[in-house]
Amino acid sequence: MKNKIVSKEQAIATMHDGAVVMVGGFGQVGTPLVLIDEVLRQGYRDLTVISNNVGEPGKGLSRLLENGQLKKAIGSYFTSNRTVGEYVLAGKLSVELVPQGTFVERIRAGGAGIGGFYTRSSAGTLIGEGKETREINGELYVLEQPLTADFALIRAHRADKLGNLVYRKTARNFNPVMATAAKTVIVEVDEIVEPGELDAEAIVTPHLFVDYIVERGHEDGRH
Amino acid sequence: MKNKIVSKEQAIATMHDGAVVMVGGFGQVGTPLVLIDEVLRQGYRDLTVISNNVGEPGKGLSRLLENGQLKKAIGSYFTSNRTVGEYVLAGKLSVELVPQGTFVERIRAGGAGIGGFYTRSSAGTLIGEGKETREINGELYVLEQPLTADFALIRAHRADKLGNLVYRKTARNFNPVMATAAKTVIVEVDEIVEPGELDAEAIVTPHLFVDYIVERGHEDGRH
Amino acid sequence: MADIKHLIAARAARELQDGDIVNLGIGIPTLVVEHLPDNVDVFLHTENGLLGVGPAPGPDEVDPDLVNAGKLPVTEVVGSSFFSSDHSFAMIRGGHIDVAILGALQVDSRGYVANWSVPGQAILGVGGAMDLLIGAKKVIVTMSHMTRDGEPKLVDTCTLPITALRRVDKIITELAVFRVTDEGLVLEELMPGVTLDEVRTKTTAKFTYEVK
Amino acid sequence: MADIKHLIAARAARELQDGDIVNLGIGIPTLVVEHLPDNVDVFLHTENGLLGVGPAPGPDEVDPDLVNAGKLPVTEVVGSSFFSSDHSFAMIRGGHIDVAILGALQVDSRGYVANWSVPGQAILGVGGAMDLLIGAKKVIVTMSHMTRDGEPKLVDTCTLPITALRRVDKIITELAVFRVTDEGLVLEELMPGVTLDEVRTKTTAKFTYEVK
Repeated sequence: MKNKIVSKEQAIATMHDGAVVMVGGFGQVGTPLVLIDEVLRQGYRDLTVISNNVGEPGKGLSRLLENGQLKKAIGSYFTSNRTVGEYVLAGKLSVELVPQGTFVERIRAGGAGIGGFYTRSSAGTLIGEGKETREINGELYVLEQPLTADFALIRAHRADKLGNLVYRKTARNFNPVMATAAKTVIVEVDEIVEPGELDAEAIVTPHLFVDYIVERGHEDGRH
Repeated sequence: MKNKIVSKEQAIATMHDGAVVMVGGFGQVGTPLVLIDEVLRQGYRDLTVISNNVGEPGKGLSRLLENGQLKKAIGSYFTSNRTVGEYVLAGKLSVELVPQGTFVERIRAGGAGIGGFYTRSSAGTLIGEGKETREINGELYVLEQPLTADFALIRAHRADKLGNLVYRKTARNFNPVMATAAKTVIVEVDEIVEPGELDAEAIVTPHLFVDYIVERGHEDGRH
Repeated sequence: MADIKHLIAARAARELQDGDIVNLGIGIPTLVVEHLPDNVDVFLHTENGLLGVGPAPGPDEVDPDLVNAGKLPVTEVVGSSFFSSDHSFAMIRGGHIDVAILGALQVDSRGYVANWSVPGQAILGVGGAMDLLIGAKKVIVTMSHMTRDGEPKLVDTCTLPITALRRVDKIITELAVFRVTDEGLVLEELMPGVTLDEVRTKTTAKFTYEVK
Repeated sequence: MADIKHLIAARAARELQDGDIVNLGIGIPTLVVEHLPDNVDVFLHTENGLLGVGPAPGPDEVDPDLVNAGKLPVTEVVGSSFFSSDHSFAMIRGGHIDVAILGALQVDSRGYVANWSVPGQAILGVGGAMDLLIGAKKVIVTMSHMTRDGEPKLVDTCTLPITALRRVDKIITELAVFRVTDEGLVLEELMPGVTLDEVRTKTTAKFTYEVK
């Protein structure tokens, strides 16, 4: 049987410059901070990140931004990191802003083989400008495209050795859906257990979505 | 606080002739047989059922069909009930056949406020004929519409008094997604427990989707 | 200002019904739960994946994995459930949230709201505002009647980018309560001690006045 | 016939790789797992909501809530997980199933398959066939080479309604193994004791012959 358990160095070594990378987390909650640090260390450049936020100054994805590794960010809320604004103004980062519900639905569509979908969100607004629209039952909808990625870096609470995942409280957020939409899925977990130790009824991410499992070391602390 | 726990008689009494009704279950597994029996007893007619199957002769939804209560069935696989074929040939039932993945995705879309979506499933086939098509990245997709209903009759294993639900093994199937797509959701459960007794991380259907909870009596047995 | 915020929040609380599923925005909306009548229990939904948000934790009870949409620490009540963002927004956009209470920068005569794009700043965030606007069954705006610069926030047509084509249902300020109808805004209630003239002076939006 | 079925299933088993996520259709495909080499473990996915299907239960072990897509009782292996149908078909249609092994009524010279609509019968069922065809990374057809009436099932153009625009990858019968390429069918292997002439006689579909 394939072994999915690797070091953070091995897992992140599968990445490459120019990759499109989904990164889980809402703010710092449920964000794979250990994996992000390793991307910083290995130094891949020209990355496109698909992530709800781009961290905060000095934290999380912002460290990659500040290190010049990001080319583009697709997400819903970058306002809380003023560094993003500076990079955008300086022409060093391009940004695609999407309503949060559209953002996550586009990722789900990417993971579920949906070619596009219609939503009312952003229809008739600045963000909806230029999007194909359609009137359905008297309401205006915009057509949205699926999002997929080369890599997803996600954070879970526990994995079994097969790669089944469970999350913890609101640290779940975007992680399970991103696990469905990337060619290679790398997960950072607090603990790895034996198959059968996770309740089959409570597994949120079945193992077929997971390629590499990285256990956080004690030095990584809990964020 | 609202009380959602009612008798099967009370729950089904909220229905009406001509209603569109989603019914969970795959074959007889996870099918709300007690609720279906009560629909038979109360006798509503001209019902449109949205259900993967229409039971088998003398079982489940087929009993409503044989009692003349069904006008239309939307689902993916009616072949296992030859009575369906007889009623269709006799002009007493109209049928809308959908690939199973499209069927469940249409219900999800209905529950999630999606106005329509593109899928490759059925494109270029007999079932895809007449559907709006679109080429996306060189592949043919068909546009599919959301499905919603007046009522969803579903089956779960346990409910807490608030209406949070967990399911059992493959009896989960269409039940959670149907719970999202109907105006009134009635669930039949094996057991009702106090809030807090279900693991907050393992609840599959949060209580906001559930209107009425019916506990199966001992006389109902286990199907 | 704290008094004004609580005044608005207390009035908004009276809009809620027992058992409502409620999503609260940042600011005044978060205060609403402090003013619920005794016979009204609501369930708080937060779009980052929790139904059953409880009060802020004590300093020793903070769980870094348990926050609300404002990224502030919260607690969970008995009977709550956790879910992923795709499920959470399916709830919002699918019409499963009874009431969303939001702040706003502007609301106009038609009931359109602008609450995501800050004037004079680059647009770098939208979050869940557009989704809540199109999805919630009822949308209540709670806001101060005027900007800090003394400009009316109830305007004829939003000059800031609107959040959605969906009109809000109710607007509650420290001066008045407006209902939004197909014909426009209806002033349905003056806050204690406020005169119609004062509201007229401080409001650019067209509205009709309905004496209760 | 049982021998033929097992012959086909055993050959199909050799197409699987260790760790593959596999969805098995009804009939011959279900026999494939009985023929896996010792060093190959696969995970069976069933579209009604289980990853980790185990063997059929003993008579005393039947759980009415635990069935496969053929509605037959199954067991669950250690490390399995249950999910709802929307998640299950998101797996299938999103390209997360490595191999689908299906039966077929016809396969044609281009590799299109017809396997959902039975000749002469009203069309009242499609199930998950179309979804598996468009979604699985690799699709293997296992079927008898001829119909019961002695008609070739490998035809020039399907006369029965096709299941999808997606071509299958491999066709395994009791006579031969075909690969599907952009140029059409390639006969890549004769089953033991079978001659090329016999395959030619019993096959209407165009194919090229590639000696290994």
